Amino acid sequence: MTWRNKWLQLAILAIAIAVLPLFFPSGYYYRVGALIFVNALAVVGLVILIGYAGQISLGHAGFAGIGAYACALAPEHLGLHPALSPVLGAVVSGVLALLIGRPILRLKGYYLAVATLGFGILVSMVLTNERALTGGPDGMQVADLGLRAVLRDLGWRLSGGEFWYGASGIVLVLGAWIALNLFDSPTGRAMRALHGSEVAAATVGVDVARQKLRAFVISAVYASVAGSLLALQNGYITPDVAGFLHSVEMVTMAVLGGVGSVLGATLGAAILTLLPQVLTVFAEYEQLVLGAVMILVMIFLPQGLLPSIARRLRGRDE
Amino acid sequence: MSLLVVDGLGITFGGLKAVDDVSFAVAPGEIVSVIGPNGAGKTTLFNMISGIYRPGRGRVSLNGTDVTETPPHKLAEMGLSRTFQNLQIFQDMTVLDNVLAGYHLTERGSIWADLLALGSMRRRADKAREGARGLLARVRLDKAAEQMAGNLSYGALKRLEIARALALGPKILLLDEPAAGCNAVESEEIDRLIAELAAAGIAILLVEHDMKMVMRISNHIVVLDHGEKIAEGDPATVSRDPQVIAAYLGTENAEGAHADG
Amino acid sequence: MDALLQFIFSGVTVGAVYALVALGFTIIYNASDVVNFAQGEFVMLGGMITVFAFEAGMPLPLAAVLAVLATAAIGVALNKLAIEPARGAPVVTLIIITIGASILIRGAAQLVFDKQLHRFPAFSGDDPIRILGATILPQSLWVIVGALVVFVGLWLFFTRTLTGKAVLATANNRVAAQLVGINTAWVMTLSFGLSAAIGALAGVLVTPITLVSYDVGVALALKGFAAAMLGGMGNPKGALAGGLLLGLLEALTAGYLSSQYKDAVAFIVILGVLFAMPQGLFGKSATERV
Amino acid sequence: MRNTTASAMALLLALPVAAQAEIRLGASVSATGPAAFLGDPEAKTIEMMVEDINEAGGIDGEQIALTLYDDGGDPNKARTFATRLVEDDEVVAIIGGSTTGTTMSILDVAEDEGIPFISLAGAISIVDPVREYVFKTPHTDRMACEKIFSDMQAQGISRIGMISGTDGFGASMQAQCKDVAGDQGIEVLADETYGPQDADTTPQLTRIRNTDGVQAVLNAGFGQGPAIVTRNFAQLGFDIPLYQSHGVASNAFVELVGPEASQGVRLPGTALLIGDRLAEDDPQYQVVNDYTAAYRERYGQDPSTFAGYAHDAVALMVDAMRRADEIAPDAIRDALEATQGFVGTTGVYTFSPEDHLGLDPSDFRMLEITADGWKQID
Repeated sequence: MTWRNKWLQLAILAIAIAVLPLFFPSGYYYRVGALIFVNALAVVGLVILIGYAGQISLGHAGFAGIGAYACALAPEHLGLHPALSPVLGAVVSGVLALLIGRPILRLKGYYLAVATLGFGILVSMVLTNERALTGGPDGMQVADLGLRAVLRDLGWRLSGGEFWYGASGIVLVLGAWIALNLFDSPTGRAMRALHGSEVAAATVGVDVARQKLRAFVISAVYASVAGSLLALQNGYITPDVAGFLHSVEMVTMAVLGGVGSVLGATLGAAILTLLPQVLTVFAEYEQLVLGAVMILVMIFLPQGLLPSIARRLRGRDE
Repeated sequence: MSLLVVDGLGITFGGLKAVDDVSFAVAPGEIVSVIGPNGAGKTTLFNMISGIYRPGRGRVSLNGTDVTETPPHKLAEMGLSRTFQNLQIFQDMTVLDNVLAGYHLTERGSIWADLLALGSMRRRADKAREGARGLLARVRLDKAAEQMAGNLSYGALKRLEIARALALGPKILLLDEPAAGCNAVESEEIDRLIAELAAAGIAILLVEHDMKMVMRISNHIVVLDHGEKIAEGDPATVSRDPQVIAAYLGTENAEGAHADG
Repeated sequence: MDALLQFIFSGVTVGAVYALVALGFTIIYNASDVVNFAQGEFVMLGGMITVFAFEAGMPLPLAAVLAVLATAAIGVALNKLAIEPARGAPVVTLIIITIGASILIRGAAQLVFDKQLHRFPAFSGDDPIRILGATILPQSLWVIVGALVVFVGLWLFFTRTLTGKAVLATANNRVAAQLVGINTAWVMTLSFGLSAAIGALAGVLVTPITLVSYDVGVALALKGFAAAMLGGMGNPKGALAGGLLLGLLEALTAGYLSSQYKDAVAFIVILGVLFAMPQGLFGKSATERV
Repeated sequence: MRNTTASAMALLLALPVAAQAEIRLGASVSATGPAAFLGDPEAKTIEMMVEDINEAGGIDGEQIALTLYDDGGDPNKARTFATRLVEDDEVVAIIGGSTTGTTMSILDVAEDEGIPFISLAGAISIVDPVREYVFKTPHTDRMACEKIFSDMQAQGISRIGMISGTDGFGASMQAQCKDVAGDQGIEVLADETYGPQDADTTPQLTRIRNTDGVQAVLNAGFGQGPAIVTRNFAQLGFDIPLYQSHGVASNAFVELVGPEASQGVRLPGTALLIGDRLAEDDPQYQVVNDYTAAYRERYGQDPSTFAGYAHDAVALMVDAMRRADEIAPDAIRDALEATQGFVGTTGVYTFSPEDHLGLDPSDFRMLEITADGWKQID
């Protein structure tokens, strides 16, 4: 039961983020860490959608794409400060999720999967085709956030890697805190209830369509913010961020780590982000290994890594 | 005055009349039972009343309001609550959370408060938790509060469903075979619980195969066969009705059979 | 007029490719409610194995037969190793498993074969057939006839044969199927083998037109999946209609509106259809039992 | 398989050498993924050349320790690998970026950290504006357009239809060609696109055919798209010329399309394609044929134009290292910028502070596919 405890989970996460840099041999590890946090943030959003509310999406990279391109486009075309662009992206993603969520979420199972997939493909298609605006498949530059310079003026010198490690880490902890709040709140319970039985949830007064929509919108905002962080961090963005493969990667991270658990999501994101880094010498075998890992985890640890491990540990205690 | 009025309700599945022209009424504090052989359409009737199926004909009114096309969650707001014959438990939630979900209507509030764990959310949730623990004690599940619901025994799950249904403070409660699969002791407890609820003014609509229980606690009995109402009245009248006897003798056995379409 | 006819030829050719992939989805879905996202990889394997066997000196028909048999064996292995052990898992889990399988097969293909594009000669040459000013390649006819033959075969299989009915019964109610004496494990093996074989056959037929490389599976599976959902998953009629409709939509959009957004129009139509008919065009609507 | 063993070997070999003096060279290419078509031969070339140079004694006695990563065509991964090369592997120079997207990710890191970087991607935005540490070896797509359009002018063609892939290569070239068309008196009357994995393009080509006044068709793209376009072009029986881009300049293209459908197709290519037909006094004769022979011997196939870009990048980098005052990023960068008249497979490079590409359209050769192979027509 302990792993469900909100503060324990947050403490583990925060301490890990704070302490790990002590063991980093080079600046490269900050970059990998920051990537893990950004991915984990998007995956935490999917935990809310898939783990809490039991709905699937194969198109969430579309929202990441909106968040990313908001950061690329808003400062240039709307004169918005780069620091506010993620907010704009989140609002656009949230509103879009609200609009398409209502009809889409009536669908179930594979039909929901194909509808969300279609949405994601449409977003990446627009980003790819509207070359005049988005730079097309070659992508476009993203203005610097400027926050690093502010910190420097305050006498705090950080390398790009260190800054983004810290910034993404803080946003991830914040995102995890919100997700954990939601878990043990009336809304979270309503979402989990409809996951268990839509009919029973409805008979206790849960507006099933509304709660599904809420989960969809919230997870869209998570994906959007993650996309924004990625764009700002990379300073350059291509439509790949909104692609089908990115959507699949996000769902895989969520399911691999444990779709009901925020810490599990972070673990899943860490594993899938690290895999290509660890396998560089055997880059040709990367896909082979990734595919095998996905199949094996789903067969032997169907709850995902963390919950399955936690269950096993608990079993030993009892 | 009647709380729930069912008037000429009917539904057809693939050309087959599952329920046809059924009417009756339930008043506050009254226990009305619906009985009939397997496949008589009892659960289908429940599903229509609770808004899960859309009736083909007839109307349902609750407290004088027409609720025929009203979705289940709106009915819940109007004070209609139910349990399920084939158990619709939130398996991956704790026992306590299951009952808390039943408090959804009273504990829900601003989504922002929920996301940010604001004090207002915690106050709402704490109040609900207090009530939920009380209900769990009432169905003797207080010790299992933190367990995963999926780990409970069948009888315990039946009681958990009743607790969850009570959590929303219903004016009318639809119970679909609450005693099925329960041993004699558990049966008796449920029996007592239902009587208590009715005494507190809640209208009870019951589907049950345990005829002894039905005859003992019901104020009024509606008998269905092949989707049609064949008799209605107080227990004594109904049990003497030749049509009812024929309907039951025509099937294998009145008691003991639990599966229902 | 000849332009319209040309668009239709193109749409039907491409649509038949999609339909062949979509038909492959049908059997596995019918037997087990699993949408196999590795179906595109079966198509790829059909093409790649034929190419390499052919280039190694095997006659083309023999190479094609080898490819279909080898792919069927891989399909059976996929069922035994990855699907059977996860029996009863929720949709998300099954999606991840079959996507994992597709990544795995792709990774293996890139090692065993190579990363280049390949093609083998069309069965009946490359001289276009002229009809009313429009042209169509003989290989397109092979693909279209192939899709129709597979469709009719499947239709007969599901409606006329005991085994086909056993497959449907297994999908409907596994326990009941076992009770009436259906060997459900055998049905699953059969359906994966058959699906893989149909996928491979699709690969053999389309490679002279679309070319093949280790990574063509994803795009084909996506379109095939979309076509199958458009028509209504599990229904061979839906797969055929969905595939042809998708192909025609793309061709007509490219021809009359904008080639830039032809895929977009296709997906918008799919979304529209699903909103109006959540079970697809030919899908059965299911009443939830409570 | 062989590729991996080679890199694993290189890694194992590099370890004992690490104690001695060594030059750390980094590379990140798209050896797998959607751009594997580009990156795979590039990776092979880089590995082969580094090994050959080391066997021949390295650079002034120092061995090159190559660290090569596969970014799978993902700009995000490319940036991570670039960071890793700079921060963790501590390389003095980077080669790579098979696509414009991955290049843009790498160049940011290279610029920040002051590491010389030679890109293998086409877009003009990589070197325009000039960035201090960033160079590139391929012609820009703009040059390809100019080359094609001047051939069209010579043929008296002024009104064309374009059909382009929606991938990075096709979309970028489509934009550049439309941009320069006016300057060379070319009018683009029809402008069609196709998806990189499309099975048929006859609707788009039919639209072009039904556009009045089109005198030639230009296809911007690489991978399977142009092969399908060319086959559809033949199927529809066009009687006007078809121009392809440098993106398909390889023998594999002719094989995919088939000898009949590919005949008459014109495209701007590099000397690499016609190595056996070059005059012996051609400045590129030696380098092209040496490289082709080595690649063929090792991998059993012909190197593609893209592989040639990687060849030139390694050769330029090594040349600069030999001339540099010391093996340090800034010294190598300065030496690179001072490169004069360096003969590669793609062309003859002359870098300057204002020009980090160092080629011009004349380094392209206009080629036509004939019954007996490639023929230079200018």
